[in-house]
Amino acid sequence: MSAQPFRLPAGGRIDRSRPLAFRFDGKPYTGFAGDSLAAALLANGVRLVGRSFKYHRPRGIFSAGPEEPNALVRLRREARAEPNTRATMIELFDGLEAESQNRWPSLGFDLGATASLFAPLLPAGFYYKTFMAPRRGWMFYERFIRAAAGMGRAAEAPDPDHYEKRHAHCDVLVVGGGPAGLAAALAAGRTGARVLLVEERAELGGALRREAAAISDAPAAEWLAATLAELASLSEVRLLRRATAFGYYDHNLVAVLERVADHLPEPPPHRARQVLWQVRAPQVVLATGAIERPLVFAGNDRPQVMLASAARAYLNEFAVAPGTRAVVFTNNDSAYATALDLRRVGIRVTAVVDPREGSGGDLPRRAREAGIECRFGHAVLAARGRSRVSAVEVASLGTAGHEHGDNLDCDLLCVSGGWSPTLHLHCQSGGRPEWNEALAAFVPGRSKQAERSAGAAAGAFALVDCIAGGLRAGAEAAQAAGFGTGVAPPAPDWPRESAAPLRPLWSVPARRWLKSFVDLQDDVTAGDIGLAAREGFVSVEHLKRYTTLGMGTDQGKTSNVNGLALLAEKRGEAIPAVGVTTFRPPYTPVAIGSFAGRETGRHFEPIRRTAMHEWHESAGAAWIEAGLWLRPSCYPRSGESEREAIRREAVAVRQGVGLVDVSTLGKIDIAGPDAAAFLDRVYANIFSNLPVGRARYGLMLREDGIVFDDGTTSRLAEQRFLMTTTTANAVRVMQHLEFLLQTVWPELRVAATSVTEQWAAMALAGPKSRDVLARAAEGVDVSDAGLPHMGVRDGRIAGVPVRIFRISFSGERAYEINVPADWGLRVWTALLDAGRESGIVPYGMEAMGILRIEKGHVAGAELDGTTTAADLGLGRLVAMKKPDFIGRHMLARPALADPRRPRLVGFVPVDGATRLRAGAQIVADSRVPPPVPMIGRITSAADSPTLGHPIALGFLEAGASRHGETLHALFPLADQWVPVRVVDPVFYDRAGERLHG
Amino acid sequence: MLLIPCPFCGPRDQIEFTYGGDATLTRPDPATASEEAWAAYVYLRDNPKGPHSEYWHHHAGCRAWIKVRRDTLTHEISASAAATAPLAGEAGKP
Amino acid sequence: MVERRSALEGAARPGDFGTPAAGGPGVILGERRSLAIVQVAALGERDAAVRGGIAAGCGVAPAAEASRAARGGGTAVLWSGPGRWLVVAAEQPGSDLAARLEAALATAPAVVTDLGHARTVLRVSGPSARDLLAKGCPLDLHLRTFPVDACAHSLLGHAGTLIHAVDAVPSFDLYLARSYARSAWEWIEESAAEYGCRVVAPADLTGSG
Amino acid sequence: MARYSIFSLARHALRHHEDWPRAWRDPQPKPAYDVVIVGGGGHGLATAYYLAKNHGISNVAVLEKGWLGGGNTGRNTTIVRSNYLLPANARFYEHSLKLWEGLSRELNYNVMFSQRGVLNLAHSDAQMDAYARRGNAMRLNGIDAVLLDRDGVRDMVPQLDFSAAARFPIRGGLLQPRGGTARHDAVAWGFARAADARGVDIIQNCEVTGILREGDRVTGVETTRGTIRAGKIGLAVAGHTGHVAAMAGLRLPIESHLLQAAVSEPLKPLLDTVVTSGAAHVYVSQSDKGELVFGGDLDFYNSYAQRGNLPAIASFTTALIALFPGFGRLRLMRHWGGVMDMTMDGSPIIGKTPLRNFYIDGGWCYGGFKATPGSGWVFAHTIANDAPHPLNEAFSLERFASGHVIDERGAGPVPGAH
Repeated sequence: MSAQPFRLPAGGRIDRSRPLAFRFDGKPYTGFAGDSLAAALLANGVRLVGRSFKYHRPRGIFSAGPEEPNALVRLRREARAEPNTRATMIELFDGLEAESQNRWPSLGFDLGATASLFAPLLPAGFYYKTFMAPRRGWMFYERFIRAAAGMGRAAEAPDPDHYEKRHAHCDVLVVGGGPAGLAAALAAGRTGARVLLVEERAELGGALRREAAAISDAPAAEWLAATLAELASLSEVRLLRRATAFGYYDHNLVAVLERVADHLPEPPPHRARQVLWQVRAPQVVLATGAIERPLVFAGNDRPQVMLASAARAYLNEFAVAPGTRAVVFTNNDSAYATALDLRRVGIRVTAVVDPREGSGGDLPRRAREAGIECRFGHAVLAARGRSRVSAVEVASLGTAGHEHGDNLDCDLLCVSGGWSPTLHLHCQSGGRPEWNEALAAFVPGRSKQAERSAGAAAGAFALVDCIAGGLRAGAEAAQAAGFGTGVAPPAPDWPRESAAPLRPLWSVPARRWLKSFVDLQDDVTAGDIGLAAREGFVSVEHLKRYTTLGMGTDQGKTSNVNGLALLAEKRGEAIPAVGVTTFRPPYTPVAIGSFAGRETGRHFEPIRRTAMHEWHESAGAAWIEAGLWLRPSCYPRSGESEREAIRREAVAVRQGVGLVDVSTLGKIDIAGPDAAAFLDRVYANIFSNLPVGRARYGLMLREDGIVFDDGTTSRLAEQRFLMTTTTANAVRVMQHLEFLLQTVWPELRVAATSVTEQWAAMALAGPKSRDVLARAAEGVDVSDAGLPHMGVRDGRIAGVPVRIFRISFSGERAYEINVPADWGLRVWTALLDAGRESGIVPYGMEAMGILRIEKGHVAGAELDGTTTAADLGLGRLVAMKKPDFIGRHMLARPALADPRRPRLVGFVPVDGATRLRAGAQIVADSRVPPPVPMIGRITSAADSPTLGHPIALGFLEAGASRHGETLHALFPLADQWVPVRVVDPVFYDRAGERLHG
Repeated sequence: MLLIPCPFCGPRDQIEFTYGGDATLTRPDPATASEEAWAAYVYLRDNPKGPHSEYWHHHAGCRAWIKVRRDTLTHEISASAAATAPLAGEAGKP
Repeated sequence: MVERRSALEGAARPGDFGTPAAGGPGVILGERRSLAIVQVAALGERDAAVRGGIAAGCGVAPAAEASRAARGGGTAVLWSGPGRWLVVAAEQPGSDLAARLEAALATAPAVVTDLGHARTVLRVSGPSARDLLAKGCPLDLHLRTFPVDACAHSLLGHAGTLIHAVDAVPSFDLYLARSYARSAWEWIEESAAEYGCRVVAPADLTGSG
Repeated sequence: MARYSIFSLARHALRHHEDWPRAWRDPQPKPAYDVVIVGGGGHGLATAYYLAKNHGISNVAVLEKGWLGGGNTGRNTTIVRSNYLLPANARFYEHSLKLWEGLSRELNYNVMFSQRGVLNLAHSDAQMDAYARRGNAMRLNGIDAVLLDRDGVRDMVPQLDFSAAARFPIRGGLLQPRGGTARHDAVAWGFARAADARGVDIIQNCEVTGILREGDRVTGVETTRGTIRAGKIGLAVAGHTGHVAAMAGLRLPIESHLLQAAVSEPLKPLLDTVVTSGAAHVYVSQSDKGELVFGGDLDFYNSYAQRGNLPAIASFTTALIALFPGFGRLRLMRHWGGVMDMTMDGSPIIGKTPLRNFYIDGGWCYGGFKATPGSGWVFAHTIANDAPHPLNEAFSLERFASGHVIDERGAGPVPGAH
């Protein structure tokens, strides 16, 4: 165990009784429960943590929060590895392993750092100006640029953890568990409103946990304890920790990521690693706090340059000394608290450097009283040192950039450029921030959604103001949601420290060869911003895109305002005139897996199963997905290939009898006095003259005249029809019918109800099908007289009621049997039993496909959304004598009426043997160079076992008149070229005699 | 994420609905409409930047087609009604 | 009556699994079987006659408001959309609910459709039932907004479902499309494991229909 | 125009990059121009550039309401390809792709066109057939296309889920090796700089608020910077075509829809090719910076808001993980939305309008970025000659009424469905 040399002997909120072992870059260290990884690294004296994106400069720990731009590590190993993880937000756990990124071969000696040598050649946007030769040269240069860019290395195996999503509802959502958020939750919770408070960190309390003044101040500590106790007692208040509100979407939907198990080596059994909460809240209180801004000066990126508030957090929350000799550089009063805290634990504070001419605030006064040297009117010109700060150069602000200043030795430089309220969610909700001159910061503007900001997020930085503002916001939000009177409970009556105004200082002039960083993560310097402005990239979005300012994983949390201010300076305009860039969700990066939740693997989409699914499974079916359904494609027997099985099944249907599950076809009950009239308007052909007990093929068009769907629809009673649809369009057809009934023809008295789920359906097909049916069915005459082609009858099979439709897709005599679904398997097996002596064979989609191609029936490949009834050879069905039906009125348009349109034809190979492939293009002359005119295409192809040669369906320009012609089916992707003869699309039993055979 | 006020079920999450497009379109009278009128009905849209009357189908809910007035710039919803009823401030279909 | 084969045959096995809380399983899960489910759809706006017919046909009048169920004598009438109700009762030999409703509504402007085999009905109960459903259902199922006998069509993950609040335990009946039932069941099992889940046999389901 | 090169970079480095000139001027609008192009995105700037270069018309203003490239040029997923089925699309996009191949040198601006291939995954036999049809058509049109089987896909993209349990089994894919990605902002800036050098006035922060008409002619535009007269007006404001055309009294077969996309945190190289899956509704590539760039379907409702909602994000992230189970732990860093003109057949409109000197380039659906140089080329031709180029003849506004739609997917007149 190492000694944690920088751990303070006392204090902090860590649990010293629980030491935790961890490794960084392979080296073992120890920390304590309650540490962040960053805190534990600092306690162990680790200062160099990573390398920067572009120049590979050494970087350390800059912050103590989600804004961290520098200390990004690869956390965990192998499949659980997480690149680009902010060390400041990782809760230490026993056995934690992390490694540094963007360096090779090691963090201390990184060859990539040679980029610094070329830095003069690599200003913002350098890549736009070079790498243009030769013509494909970029592909060469790019390889090196890509290898050098990027940050962490992704895990190479699937994520072993799972994620979940949940919907949540409350009356008031409070984002942030600091003093303002807790106060808001309290005020809202007391009204009885349902309150959800989400806090990004493991513990509630916010600044009250990190500010020495607050911690030692008994009233504040008591207030926190009492508030937490009361919140716990309110049954409708829920406090969610380790939960980041990262996105504010329309209609007050806030997305929250709860890190359930990231503080553990791995998630407990059955628990998700992370849960994405989709919180719908009528009212939202944003108590998201504020982020301290850095100052821009030369070398401000070196390890041990740290935000002043972060240093305070390490001292007070984690009992870690971030250095031994410190300089504080600040333009406002708040960082004097850091100086005092450093001094209190015995760290030498060489000086506080402050560009202001003085400050009458309480904190600077106390610092002076404590004997800390305050250099007013001064600035840090440069931080020196290599892999960490060793000294800073300080000069009077008036001489900066011209003369050398004093060198002050130090190993820690705390900086504060003021505070920026955390406005991300406010902006995402549609709010436009406003510039506040006194704070030199953007504050929330007018709300566009039902949200209000409180505390530091609203620009109120004093503790009592935060609490009072939170109470007020909570009470008002509750009232707006219908609870309470809107009157805030009284706020504590504590004295407020006086603070002097800050002095905006956007950058300290630096010598030209030194780099002053604005965006630490993306290595954007003050010089880059100047260059962008000179070249005319003066809109904030241009600046962002040209320099990549704010485009890193921290989304510019510490750089945006400084960057804008520098741009404003270059433009000679006020900051509000320059505007702000758009804050895009998420607030902090979110694991992609959490957006998917449980919808991975088998739950990516549900699988729909028919009532006979398990039978198919046990019969060894190979599956094919159709919509969400799984359907058997074929049933290979042992030792049989799928191709052989398909062929055997098709032959069995042609020669004997087969049984196929067709439950997935859409079935719609259409009933009411106007049902027939409705069908006449929905279908291109006529249904009103269909007798009861009969079925008819129906063709449905879109309003633009193109074929939409087809299926067989039966008249079960005078006012009742059963419509069937294709599997693929079942949902769309139902929606279409409902649209027509509810919006276009609401006067029609018709109810349409999907009954797809109610009925299992199977087709019994083949010359022996009637024999089988006769053996199985009771109470129905299955003779041709009793049940003619396209007849519909009720009967019973295996003791349960069935409906029998004599319809055929295969061209053979066939019966479709519908049965209430819970009895589907019963009837299926009864038919198989009854068919045993006839050699019945179950068959799948592939055999069905062969059979329908042989018969020239069109299916999905032909109904592709571009074909008309005439294209499909079904023009005779279109009943133009009807005054109206969907699709009627646009059929005569020139493009649809063009006789040269591709029409359905059959193709056979001229040699009678070469297989044809769907996707082949038909050309008249295969010898012309591209572009080769394509006059047709093959849509469906089969190796017909019945005919003994390959066949195909397809479309051909003016095809109906070209039967007998020889053309070419080209499949250049496979270098195939097959001479084909154009034939009638019905290859088998053109007279339709088999239907009755 | 939109919260769509179904006139039958109350406010419901967008994921329960399917979008149905411009609700101001009226299918032309089949007896009298010109080809141009049909082409306009099928193809042309006002596509306003601002309040937009549109159909939504509460497919996972009550299966009603409803009308919603939603601002296409802000996504704010100012009214909803059954498909055959007028939206607040709009004349009903004849 | 010939026995029906549930879509969950073989999937729903009684027993405990997952990580129960100290007080026992957070979720109790079972399938309600042998239900007659009949949809009544009113044609047009005048549905008073239809409501009367439903009451005459099954003994329970539909609730006056939308999104509410009415129950009595083992029969429930669930609102399922404007002018549409689902009538649910245990199947009884020799008594066909659909036929009774057909008869009672013979002169009313209504369409009766049998959906008895179209739905798989699950009962989800227990202290964590709401948390479980919240993982897949966008409805606010809090007692304030979804009291006993509230009912609504919504989603559970990808599956459409009609949810009926049966009691304040809380218990919910979920009416799922039969073809989705198996996937939904697997989803529920996985999602319930963290609360501890007890699967009970259909006969062991308690509570009113 | 100061030429950009490694030598100029080195020269300027010695002077600390302190005297680089502006990339383009910032002129005041003149009272009148021969041609006014509305819209300072890639298409408008390319049109202006080719008007000047190919047709000698340089008294041209490009009016941009915000900042250059601030429309969809600034928020797309940078994919360039010409893998189309229908002849009109195939020929047009192939012309555009050929222009891309020489664009950096043409503009003296590195647009980082990276031909790392575009792979469409097939998950079923039916999809293999559909891709075969498309690939065969491409080859017969003279466009590169390769049909990969499962092993071929595995060699290219081993990170895909090839397990037996994969929800989307990989059957194969259609690869266009010459497809790839380009740096989106650079395209706008490169065209702006090159057009400016040829005398085109690029006027930012100049929103068109009205279009002046006399009979069946347009005469100019009202803008936030005053009235500007124009001999001809070309509209290139994809996303807002319907909105701006309405100022001239036109109704179009266009709806504005929202398309979202996202990037992951920057990562070391892990994906070499652009991978798309029509069935899974997702596409993904990796940028030079290391971010995975991915997106999917529309939000499916009319919108001009450049912000979308979670269901669309959830849908494409879920699909991404179904294809790449290893990506679940990576973090999404940023997501955003753009406004797309969705036409009634999924193909663009480039051509003349019922107003005699008013031209439209819009309706780009998902595909506007890759068309940038090609559309500039043919749109400039259309404006200069008052007649379409052979490559955009089929993309006329009249095709809807006549039925000559260019509907690659057969989705019909439902704009959100394409």
